[in-house]
Amino acid sequence: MSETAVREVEAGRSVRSLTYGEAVNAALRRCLSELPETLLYGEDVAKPGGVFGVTRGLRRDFGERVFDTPISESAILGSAVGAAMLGRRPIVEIMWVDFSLVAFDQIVNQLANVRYVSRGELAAPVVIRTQQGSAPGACAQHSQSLEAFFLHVPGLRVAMPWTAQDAYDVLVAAVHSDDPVLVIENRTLYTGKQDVMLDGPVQPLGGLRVRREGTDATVVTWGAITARALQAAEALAGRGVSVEVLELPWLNPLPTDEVLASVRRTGRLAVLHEANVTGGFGAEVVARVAGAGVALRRPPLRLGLPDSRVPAAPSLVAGLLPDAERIAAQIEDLTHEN
Amino acid sequence: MSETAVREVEAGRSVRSLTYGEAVNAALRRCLSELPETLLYGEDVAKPGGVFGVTRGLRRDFGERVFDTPISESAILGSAVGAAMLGRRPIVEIMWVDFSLVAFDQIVNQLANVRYVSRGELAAPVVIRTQQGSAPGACAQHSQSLEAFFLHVPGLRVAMPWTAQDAYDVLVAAVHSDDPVLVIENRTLYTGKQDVMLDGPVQPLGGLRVRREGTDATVVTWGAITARALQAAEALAGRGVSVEVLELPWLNPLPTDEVLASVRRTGRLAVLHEANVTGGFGAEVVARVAGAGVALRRPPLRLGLPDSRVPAAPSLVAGLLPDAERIAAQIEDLTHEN
Amino acid sequence: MDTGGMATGGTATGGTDDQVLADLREVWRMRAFEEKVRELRLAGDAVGSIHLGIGQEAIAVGAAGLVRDEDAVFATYRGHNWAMACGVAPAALFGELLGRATGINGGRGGSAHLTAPAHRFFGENSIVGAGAPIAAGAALAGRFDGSGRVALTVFGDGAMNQGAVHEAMNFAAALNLPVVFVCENNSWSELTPIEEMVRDPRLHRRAAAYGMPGERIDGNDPAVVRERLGAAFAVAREGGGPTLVEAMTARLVGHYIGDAEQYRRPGELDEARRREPVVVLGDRLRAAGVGEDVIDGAERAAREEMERAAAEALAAPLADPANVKEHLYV
Amino acid sequence: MDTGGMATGGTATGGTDDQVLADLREVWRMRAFEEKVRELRLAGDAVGSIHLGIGQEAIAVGAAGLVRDEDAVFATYRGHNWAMACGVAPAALFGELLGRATGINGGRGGSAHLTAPAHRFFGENSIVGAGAPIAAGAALAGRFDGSGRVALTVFGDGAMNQGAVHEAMNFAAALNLPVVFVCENNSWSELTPIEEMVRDPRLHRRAAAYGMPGERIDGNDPAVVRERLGAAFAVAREGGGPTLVEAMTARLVGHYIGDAEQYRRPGELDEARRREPVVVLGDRLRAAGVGEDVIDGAERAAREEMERAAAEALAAPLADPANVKEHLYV
Ligand SMILES: Cc1ncc(C[n+]2csc(CCOP(=O)(O)OP(=O)(O)O)c2C)c(N)n1
Ligand SMILES: Cc1ncc(C[n+]2csc(CCOP(=O)(O)OP(=O)(O)O)c2C)c(N)n1
Ligand SMILES: [Mg+2]
Ligand SMILES: [Mg+2]
Repeated sequence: MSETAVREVEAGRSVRSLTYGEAVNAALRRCLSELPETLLYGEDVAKPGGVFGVTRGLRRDFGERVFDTPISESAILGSAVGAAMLGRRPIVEIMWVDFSLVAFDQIVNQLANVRYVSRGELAAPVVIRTQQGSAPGACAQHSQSLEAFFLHVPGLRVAMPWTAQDAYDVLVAAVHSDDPVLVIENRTLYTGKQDVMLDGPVQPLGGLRVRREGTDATVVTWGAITARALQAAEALAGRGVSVEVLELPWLNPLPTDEVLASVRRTGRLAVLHEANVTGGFGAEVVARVAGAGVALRRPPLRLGLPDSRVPAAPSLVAGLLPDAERIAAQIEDLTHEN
Repeated sequence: MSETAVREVEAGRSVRSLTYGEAVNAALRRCLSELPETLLYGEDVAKPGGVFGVTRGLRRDFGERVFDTPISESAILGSAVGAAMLGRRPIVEIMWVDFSLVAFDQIVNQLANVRYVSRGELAAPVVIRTQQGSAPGACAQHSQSLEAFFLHVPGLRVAMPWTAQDAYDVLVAAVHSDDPVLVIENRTLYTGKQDVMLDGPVQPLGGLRVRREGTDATVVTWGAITARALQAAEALAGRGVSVEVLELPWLNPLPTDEVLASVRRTGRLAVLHEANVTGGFGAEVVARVAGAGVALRRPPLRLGLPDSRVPAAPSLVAGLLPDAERIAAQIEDLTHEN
Repeated sequence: MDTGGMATGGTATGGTDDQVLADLREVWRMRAFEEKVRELRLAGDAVGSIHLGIGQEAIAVGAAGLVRDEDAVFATYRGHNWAMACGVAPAALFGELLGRATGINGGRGGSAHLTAPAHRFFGENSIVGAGAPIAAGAALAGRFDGSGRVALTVFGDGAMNQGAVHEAMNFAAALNLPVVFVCENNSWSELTPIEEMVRDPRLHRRAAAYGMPGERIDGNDPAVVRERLGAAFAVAREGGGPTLVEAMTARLVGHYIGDAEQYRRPGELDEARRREPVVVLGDRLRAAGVGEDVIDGAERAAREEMERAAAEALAAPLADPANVKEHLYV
Repeated sequence: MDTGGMATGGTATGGTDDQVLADLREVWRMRAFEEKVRELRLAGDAVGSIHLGIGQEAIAVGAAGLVRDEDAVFATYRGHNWAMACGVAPAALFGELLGRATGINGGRGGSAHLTAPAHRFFGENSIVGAGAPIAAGAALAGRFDGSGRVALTVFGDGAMNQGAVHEAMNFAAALNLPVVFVCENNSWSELTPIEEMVRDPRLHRRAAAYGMPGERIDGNDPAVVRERLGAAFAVAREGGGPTLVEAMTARLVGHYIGDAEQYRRPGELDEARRREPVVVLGDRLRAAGVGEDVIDGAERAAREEMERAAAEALAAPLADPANVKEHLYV
């Protein structure tokens, strides 16, 4: 934890300059402190403090409630389901989202069914922290963006915070929730200081962030690629195109009404995600807008990975994932009347 | 295999009265005969002939190429990947699609990457046969429709044949293809005789079936629930509403152009699937239609499981999955101008 | 029962006559319950795949008295016996299988996904092997809640080849969790014999891979089960961690109701019927001089109880779809 | 190397001096390759997570001569040594790590997902344990193509706790497939020690669970590896099915390039360096009277070769995105 100055904001709250990774750490620290039923475990999370250092110091400060596990994702996730049924509040880490697939059963067939099948007699307040996305040099098995899988699992909440503040707030909310929540972080976001307000009230699940207001088009996005949406919007502002950027830290619950309201105003919609386009969650956003009968001035646009595996070489990934310039060009195109 | 009369149709082809299950059996028999590199294995498929009897007689007739395995889906799927890399053409069974989740890694991270990462130096011509869907009394872990997961996996072909004829043709095409293919059957379809033409030429992957022509609305659907779409269309015909029903035996490749052409004609779209609506593949169909700028007279409709786990009691499932009457009512509503 | 040449752990002391009779009564309650279920399924009152544990009751009966209030039991789709061993009322189980509003899960679970936390029954699981890591988690919770909980998880011989079971056993052993792994070895996995699916069918020996004790016992005798599972519970309660117990038994019926059982070896069932719990316990009572009327009374009482419970369930309303969307989220 | 009190199978006969020298040269080629990779990574020419097998080379070197044309090798993300053992050209490997068009996979695989089927190297795998069942499939294919193929799959100590490895071992044993399972036990799984993640750290003993032979060997001596893996290959070729070989070794560097290695025990690395392959082989040559110039020559030649290969790769063009969408489907 960085030892930067702490400013008092209001009673009991403070703003600190933290990286995203440190904000996650602060949220975990808070939850471990205020919720004695929390457990924190996963591969390398305890004594080593996590492969990205995100859980550093928590074993030292919280002892046996924080522990390392074998490389056994089915056991990690399955035991979290069982511990949660019996009153614990496990926070488990799956190091990369890609690895969740060796134990996907425990999420889809087990975790998500607990409350429903027992009619609420049991709950499974498990938080699964993972991280995903493409980063230079990473291989095809360490580069996927898989949120769409989890968003097709009723019973499971899903968040994908982009800022350090949301990383903190979302995780605190997730741990306090009695629903199972998957929080998808992104290792490319872990560094870089941002101001983060700590110790605020626990927020409800859901909500969206208007990262930029605009009138000509709405871009709906989430995760690390939000930065490119904002760069594109900035570039387009210089070309006289006003783009509204909605960033969704929570994807389930999905803030449908807010998205619809924006698209109704701008009349144009683009959805941008790092995941593959076909079957991606962008389709859901488009389908909700279309299904609501929002009148669009141009057909909606979906931007993302163009249905490909992810190659390791950065020059190859650059040929697949749209950069800010390509995003800008496509949105500009969208704003031309046909 | 039923011993019904065999009519000669053209040279080398014959029409037989077969159940869907028997049609699958006939396709497997044909592939095992004409492609010596095929293997057929899975839990209970060989000596017992499959829990649904679909693979009956194949062990007897093809010997060691047809074998039973331990209850080890990761080993079944992983070994299929390896055998395929080394020149075999494995056809493996995952008894219920729900069980694929214990070994989802082998499909997403392994099978789908083989050709791409090796730039075609390796291929993985694996066919995974499975079956899915809700049936009376089945529990939440045996009732899911999960095609959307697989349709978000670039590199993997996906089919969901509805008729016995397509069950035969799709499977023959899948086994002959050098792409990995997931064929999703449905145990509620296995019985009931239909005429099936055998031994025709191997068909290309893809295509769609116009199960009913119509002018007022297009219903895009796949799998067992197609029957309800047709019942609804029939009911609506009596009320003066003309519904076109497009059934998609192949979902990847997706016959986008044909869907667009129909929707352009009718100006109204409903997508119907047994899977959950949010994140379901219906969203992709809607997003493709919207993205293509097809002018719709009414907002598109998505019908399916309303984002729920699946309860066991038939009376409860009936409260979730739309029946023909509810489907008809919703489509009728769609055809009313607002 | 084929113990594969291994010494079978545990000796059938048999307990007192009272205990033997009580065991027989419990076996009969489970048996009568499931025979009634079969009748209801064949009549079409119950629908779907239903897996009976007829012939395997002695394991659940032997375990029942060992499970304390703080403990947790995890079973499979073949779990009616275990739900009853935990004390779930037969009428609530019938109701569940019949899709009634009065079912223990209001019809949401069905035969294969029953759950009754108030009875320490944390449920069946229809994914082979998936319950084992969940049970490890229940034991883990006990480390922090001061309960001293032991988690018992039961699964079949075929489940031993599933990755999740391996991970759960290593996890429990490495973390020294109080888990009792019970493998009900009925020699079949659906329609396939276990001995063709493993090289060494002495499955309890796999415990050594995880550094935990493992033994094979006679799973047709509640007294043996009680003693040997009791030892495993004691180890777990004393901080000794997990144990694997392989209980040899036989499924006297099909894998599911309707299974044609064409895979059976000649004479297999006849032999199994000579060693099944009702016979084992009946013979023991007879040898101790207990009269036939008392022995028959166990069956009669059980059948009467189950007829009443089934009638009660049949009279209840079907599960009401009005609330079917509730309880997905908080 | 801690053999955990177990007798270590295999005796280091050491082979002829020629063989020892050849082994040292191969170890040095791998070592020099990876040290150059580290340099390129730290300079930013290569990017991303790169896992080195420095200190573990003897296992791949010992295995190399056993792998026939028809065989197939499956490795992990820590697989550079194995790719080289299979004969992949260093320039093509450097190219791959540097994202060059000339990389063995044109930049698609990267350090952690290399594949070179023409060299019998069916690739690395970055999902822990996932290569084991795939290797079983390669062996299965050999049963039908008349090749007599043996599949070798290598993974780490930590991977022994992954479900897929369990399933693969049982599958191979039950089907009697010619698979050689090689566990490179470097005592660490990323930043966590294996002895805290299992109750019994003698991992080779898990072979018994599957009814297959298993042994622990000195993985720092190519001669031992050649002999003991050779025996496993012989069993496999003769129809005896799979074997598990646990090769004890040490990773002398971080889990990935950049790992701060704060988890190391005091003195751990010093001790490991005294037993590492370069030392083992160098001492053996010295004892046999081979001169320092010859011994040093192995290193010199290797470094020169790798400098040239790296330069060649660096001079090649970056992978061209023009074709990046190809080869997804037929
Ligand atoms: C992961 C998974 N694979 C396959 C199945 C299908 N299946 C249900 S029961 C069963 C056999 C299990 O055999 P065993 O573990 O011996 O238990 P038993 O049924 O004999 O009690 C199989 C293969 C499943 N439910 N889950
Ligand atoms: C299924 C899965 N879980 C976790 C990881 C992350 N991970 C990569 S390497 C590693 C440690 C593996 O340890 P070991 O098997 O001993 O091999 P070593 O790295 O020591 O060669 C882990 C946990 C992964 N790649 N895949
Ligand atoms: Mg069994
Ligand atoms: Mg290791």
